[in-house]
Amino acid sequence: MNVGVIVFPGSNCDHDCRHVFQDVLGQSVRMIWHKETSLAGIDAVILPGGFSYGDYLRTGAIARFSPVMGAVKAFAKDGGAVIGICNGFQILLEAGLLPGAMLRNRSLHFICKDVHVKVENAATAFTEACESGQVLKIPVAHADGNYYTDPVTLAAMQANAQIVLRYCTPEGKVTPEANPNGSLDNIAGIINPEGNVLGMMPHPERCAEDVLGNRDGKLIFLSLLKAMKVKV
Amino acid sequence: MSLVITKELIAQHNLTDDEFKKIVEILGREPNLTELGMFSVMWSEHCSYKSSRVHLKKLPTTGPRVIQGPGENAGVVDIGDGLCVVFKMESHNHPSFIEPYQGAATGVGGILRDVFTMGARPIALLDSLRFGGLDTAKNRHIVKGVVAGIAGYGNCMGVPTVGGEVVFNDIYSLNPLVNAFCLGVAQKDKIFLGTAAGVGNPVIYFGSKTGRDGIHGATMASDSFDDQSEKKRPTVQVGDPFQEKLLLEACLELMAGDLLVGIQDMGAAGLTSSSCEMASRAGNGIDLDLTHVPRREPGMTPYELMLSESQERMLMVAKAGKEEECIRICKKWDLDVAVVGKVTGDGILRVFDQGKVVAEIPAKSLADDGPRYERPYSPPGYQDMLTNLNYDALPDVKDANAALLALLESPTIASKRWVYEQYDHMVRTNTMVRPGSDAAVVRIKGTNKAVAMTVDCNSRYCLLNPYEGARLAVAEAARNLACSGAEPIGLTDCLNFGNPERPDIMWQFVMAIEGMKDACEHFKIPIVSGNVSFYNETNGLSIYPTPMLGMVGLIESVDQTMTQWFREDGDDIILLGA
Amino acid sequence: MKAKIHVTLKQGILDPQGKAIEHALDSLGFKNAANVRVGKYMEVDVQETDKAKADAQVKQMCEKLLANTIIEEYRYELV
Amino acid sequence: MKAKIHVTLKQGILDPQGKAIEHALDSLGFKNAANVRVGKYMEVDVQETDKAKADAQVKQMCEKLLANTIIEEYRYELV
Ligand SMILES: Nc1ncnc2c1ncn2[C@@H]1O[C@H](COP(=O)(O)OP(=O)(O)O)[C@@H](O)[C@H]1O
Repeated sequence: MNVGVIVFPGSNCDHDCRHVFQDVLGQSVRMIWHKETSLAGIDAVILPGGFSYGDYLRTGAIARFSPVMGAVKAFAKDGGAVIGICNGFQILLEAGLLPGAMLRNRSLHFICKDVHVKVENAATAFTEACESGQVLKIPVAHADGNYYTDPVTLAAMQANAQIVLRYCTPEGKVTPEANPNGSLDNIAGIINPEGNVLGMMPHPERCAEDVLGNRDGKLIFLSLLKAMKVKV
Repeated sequence: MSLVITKELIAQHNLTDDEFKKIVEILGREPNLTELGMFSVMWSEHCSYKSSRVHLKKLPTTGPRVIQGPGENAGVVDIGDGLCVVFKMESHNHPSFIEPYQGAATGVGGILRDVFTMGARPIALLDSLRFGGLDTAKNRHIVKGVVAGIAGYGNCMGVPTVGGEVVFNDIYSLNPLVNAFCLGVAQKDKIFLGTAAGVGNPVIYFGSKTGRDGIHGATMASDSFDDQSEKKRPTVQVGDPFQEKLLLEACLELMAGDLLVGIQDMGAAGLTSSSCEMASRAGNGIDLDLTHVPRREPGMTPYELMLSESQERMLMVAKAGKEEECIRICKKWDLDVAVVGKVTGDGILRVFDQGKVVAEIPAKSLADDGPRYERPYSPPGYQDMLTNLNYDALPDVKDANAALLALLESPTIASKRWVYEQYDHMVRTNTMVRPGSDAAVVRIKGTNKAVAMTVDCNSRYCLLNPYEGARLAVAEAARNLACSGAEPIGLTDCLNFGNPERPDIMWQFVMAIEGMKDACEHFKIPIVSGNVSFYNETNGLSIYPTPMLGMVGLIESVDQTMTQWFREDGDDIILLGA
Repeated sequence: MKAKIHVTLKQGILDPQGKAIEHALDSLGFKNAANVRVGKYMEVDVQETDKAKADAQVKQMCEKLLANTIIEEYRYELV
Repeated sequence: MKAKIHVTLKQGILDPQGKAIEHALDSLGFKNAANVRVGKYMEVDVQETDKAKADAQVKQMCEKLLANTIIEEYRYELV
């Protein structure tokens, strides 16, 4: 599979995403500079974490206008798989590829720690290697992960099973205490109605190898490979 | 503009009469204001190490693994596989007291630049912090600001802050310590130095524009300064980590090509220090034309341009003919860039503005011929009392449980989770041992190795006995590494002390150096970089002597990595050591 | 012309920063401070002498970039 | 009374946000937008009917908490 990792000015998990796909999963990766306008030959697109444009103004607000985003939108419209992680998720929201917006964390602080998320929908291209209801331990690292959307949109997302990951306790209970940032309905990750665009705040690329002590995140990438019928 | 250099002006520049005489001798004439400013920053304690250099020389700085010892932007140690680690520690104490967030943030920015100018990609930060007690709003404000500032800068840069130290003691209330350590990895044969070799090579400025930030001696009078000076010249520098991230990527891209002769960041004393140090190391001179320096504000004088401490700026010397390629790469990363001069063979740093020579100084005199002092030292009057404390006179602990709980509750011992959860300590996906253990462990991708890092110093020990305190700090750091499965391979330091013109402070400093020296020789751990921060005192009250150490260890095989916690029920617990 | 732009969170959207400031003011003894809302204030020089044109431009800047209308509202004046 | 408070960076202090926004506006085609400066805008309800008292309080809030007077300046109005 050919994975395209978009590099915005200020992206800083771009190398981490490349490492996972290339060195851990043996796929071929192209780093795509934000000024490029073609995604020819790419099978899946990753918008990595980081601080595109310093997170100035609002997270993702400036990156969404990068030249490459036109190609990303067209790619998504054609059904191409797109994953936005952390800042990538924020960019997808600002670009309108996913509904909603991010507010500052409830604590106002940047938070970096392991959290638990529950796989609410295991029938997506990004979760099919998981069991339904499975609890994954994945780290978050962000200051603006407090997801918000209006009640109508939220109801529609719930009805369509678009809420893929929710913050939960290690036992899988979705409680306010398990919510690290104040996110609406404990939302940690969502997909678009068509099911080909995923945005998630936790960083699966940070826990996909034994040497880092945790492999839960690898399931997200294995799901994608499975959906794309790639053998690993 | 001709201006009489008055005694007052000299004093405002923190130069002594003798130092001024030496300047006149070097130049064969009186300096103009710009030149006076340049000498004053380069001959300041901060840049010239005038009080510490004679003692720092005693430290062991060589070893089979050492590729670059002190004197460059950072130290370099071989870790095999054709790779090396590049590391250094730096203080940003005073700025962090004035404006905690920006002071700490720009401290992190500075230490990162020190490491990536050498050609290394930074892969880990650690921070060592000293604050006054949490019972005052002022101290809490400083703690919050400093931690947020470190987080703000390091997180945005995508360099994980993997460990550190926080100690609370009221002695630091008016003088908190913010010491930041950074480590990067580079290919052994791809180390870049700050040298302006090759007469005729172009000198290129890149990064942010120059503003009136942090200009030394802001209160000074001169015909171009008016009543509004104070307002116009903020001494607080604001960091822009986004800009620095672009600078980092641009630097590494520049270095990957065969384009550069030398490169140096503009830290303290900005354009002055970077240009004269690079020239001096190569035995060359530089013609620098300020006309082309990118600036943020109109009307800046040569004095201001040469002394500005605006952040996120660099100076590189390119191979002749490669300037277009350098400019292209800088522009790709949206950086300001301009050819501002060329290397000359006459050893003179000659500064032009609008076609006129505004400063003309032998580069070596500025960079290396600053004063050296063997300051007198003697123990403080209270030292005997401290040495002869009678510990037996302390009352016995009656309720050990209560005592333990009280200890665990004290902020210095309590969990530092509130601090390190604000730091991204996992980005770059190398962090094997996160904050919370004896040392942080970070794997080196592409090898089976890892490096362990720790920062340590118990300043109370150092007050009681600076020699033993420093020795113990080295031993503690080495133990923390050993317990993580690593063999210590190098050390950096950040020596925080009071006013060196006071014999008792100088004594603490000299004793601490002796202690570090003996311990390093004993363990055969070389000191490859470091920093001295003097004048950490307010209203005559000095901080405890705080020689902070940052030690780096090598783990040959990642599966040898150890953590400090108990793992399983029923495991045996063994007490080792005397 | 200079545009003075205010971007604030929409009514009904929780403002964590405002809440934190309110709390801090309270603990500093400002007991009668309430309903703190925090927004952004931006100044932009628009090199345009025709007021109607400038107005249209600033509106566009706000819609496209300066505000996220899912959560924020904006207003501006031109001087 | 409601206090409307503007906190802005002092002249000469680097405004990285403003710079980034200016750059973004430029690449969005707003070529005539310049000198973007970003500050904060806050609204605080002050439960106090005496205007002079309210004024003194808001000034104190700004000095103590809302503005960082080392790098920022503030102004406010009471309505
Ligand atoms: N300022 C800090 N930044 C990052 N990590 C920190 C900081 N302070 C403490 N830590 C982490 O918390 C853990 C405990 O630190 P400390 O209380 O200094 O313990 P110790 O006495 O074992 O060194 C260490 O792993 C350390 O790395």
